[in-house]
Amino acid sequence: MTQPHTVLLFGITRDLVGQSRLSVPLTKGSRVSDLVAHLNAQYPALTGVKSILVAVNSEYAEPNTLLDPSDEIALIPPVSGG
Amino acid sequence: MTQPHTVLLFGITRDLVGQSRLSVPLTKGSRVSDLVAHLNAQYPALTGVKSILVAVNSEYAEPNTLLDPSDEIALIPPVSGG
Amino acid sequence: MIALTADPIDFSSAYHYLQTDEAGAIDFFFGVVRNNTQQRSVNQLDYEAYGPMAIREMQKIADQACERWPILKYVVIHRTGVLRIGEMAVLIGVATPHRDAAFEATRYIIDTIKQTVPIWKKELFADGEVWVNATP
Amino acid sequence: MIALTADPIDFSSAYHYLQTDEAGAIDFFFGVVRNNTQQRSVNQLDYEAYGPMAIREMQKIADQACERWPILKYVVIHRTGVLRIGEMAVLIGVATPHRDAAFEATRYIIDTIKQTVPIWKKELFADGEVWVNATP
Repeated sequence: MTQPHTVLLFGITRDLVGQSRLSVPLTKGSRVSDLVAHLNAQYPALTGVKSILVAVNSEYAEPNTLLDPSDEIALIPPVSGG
Repeated sequence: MTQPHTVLLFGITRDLVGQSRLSVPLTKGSRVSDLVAHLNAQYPALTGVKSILVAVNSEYAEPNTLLDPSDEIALIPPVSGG
Repeated sequence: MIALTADPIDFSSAYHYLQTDEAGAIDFFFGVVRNNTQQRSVNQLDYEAYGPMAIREMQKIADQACERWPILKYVVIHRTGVLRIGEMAVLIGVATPHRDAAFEATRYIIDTIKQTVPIWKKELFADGEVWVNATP
Repeated sequence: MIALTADPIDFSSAYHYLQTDEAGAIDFFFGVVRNNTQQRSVNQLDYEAYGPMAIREMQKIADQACERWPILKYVVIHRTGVLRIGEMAVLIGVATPHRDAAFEATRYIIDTIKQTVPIWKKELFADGEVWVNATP
């Protein structure tokens, strides 16, 4: 059984996916690395991005961070502010 | 025979001498070091300043720079701009 | 003060905000949209931010700077949206008693912003567009 | 642009002067009158300059900076006369394509100004006055 997880997209990742927000079905106990694998499989264009980090509730997360459906999850492609 | 040389004073040197401009009699062929010796003798308080450089025509001069009565000479106590 | 804004950055109010009687030095850095990058002619830049996280990351950087240097006041403002050449994309201002700390802290803040804050810029050329730094 | 002025420094016009399409980075340094020095409470500062030579020395420093860094535009303004706490005594602004040069050149200019430009400041305390750095 999967649960929907909301993922926010910005910059190049939004352009490649064509949406600024995705609902990603993940099984309970999924981690950041599972989300990334899921998205890379579903949107192979994402693998062309130099690097993609994941933020959970506005903080950079580790690959093994556990995800909860209530989390605000965001993909963070290479930043270029300033 | 001496010639009058005009010397401009600023900051602490002006306060110590009590004038912003001096006419200093120097013999022909006098150098910056001669001027300094003359002023130190006449105004001993100047020797209490940390260091005094001499500018000739708005450029820092060396002790052996020759002085001419037409030069604009200035004493430069330690600067503290900024 | 930390801000993200879609409006032009008002550096005059930033300057007044920084003033304090103990300040002997104020350093300001302005990142400005310039007309070219790697020999290509830029028309404008489009800045996008993940707002809440960007604010949070900028605040962390400012807090780190305040731990390392005796900062009296600081201001960090980043612009979002489409900017034309000459417009200010980012303003960093730091007031300290002496100048070494002002220079070092300002530089630390802008350098770190460019590494960690979730803001992205797209360069718009006459013949296309590209997300800066996004692809190898 | 190099200037000595008895009037308040207008940093807004300095900023506009620095703008140029090739500039990606602008660094500004402001030296401000602060309310204390070595634990003593300062009321105001009195800046005196040997004007023609001060302009010349500031121009030399700016020229040296332009040789060392790719400076697009610069502005160096030093105030003279009696300044109260919070007033700006000196403004340095440098516009360059990239930020490293802007920071380095600005710092070089202010550091060197403090070493060679014939400007003197007197600190006015509640109980006296002293020419800064003049006596051992």
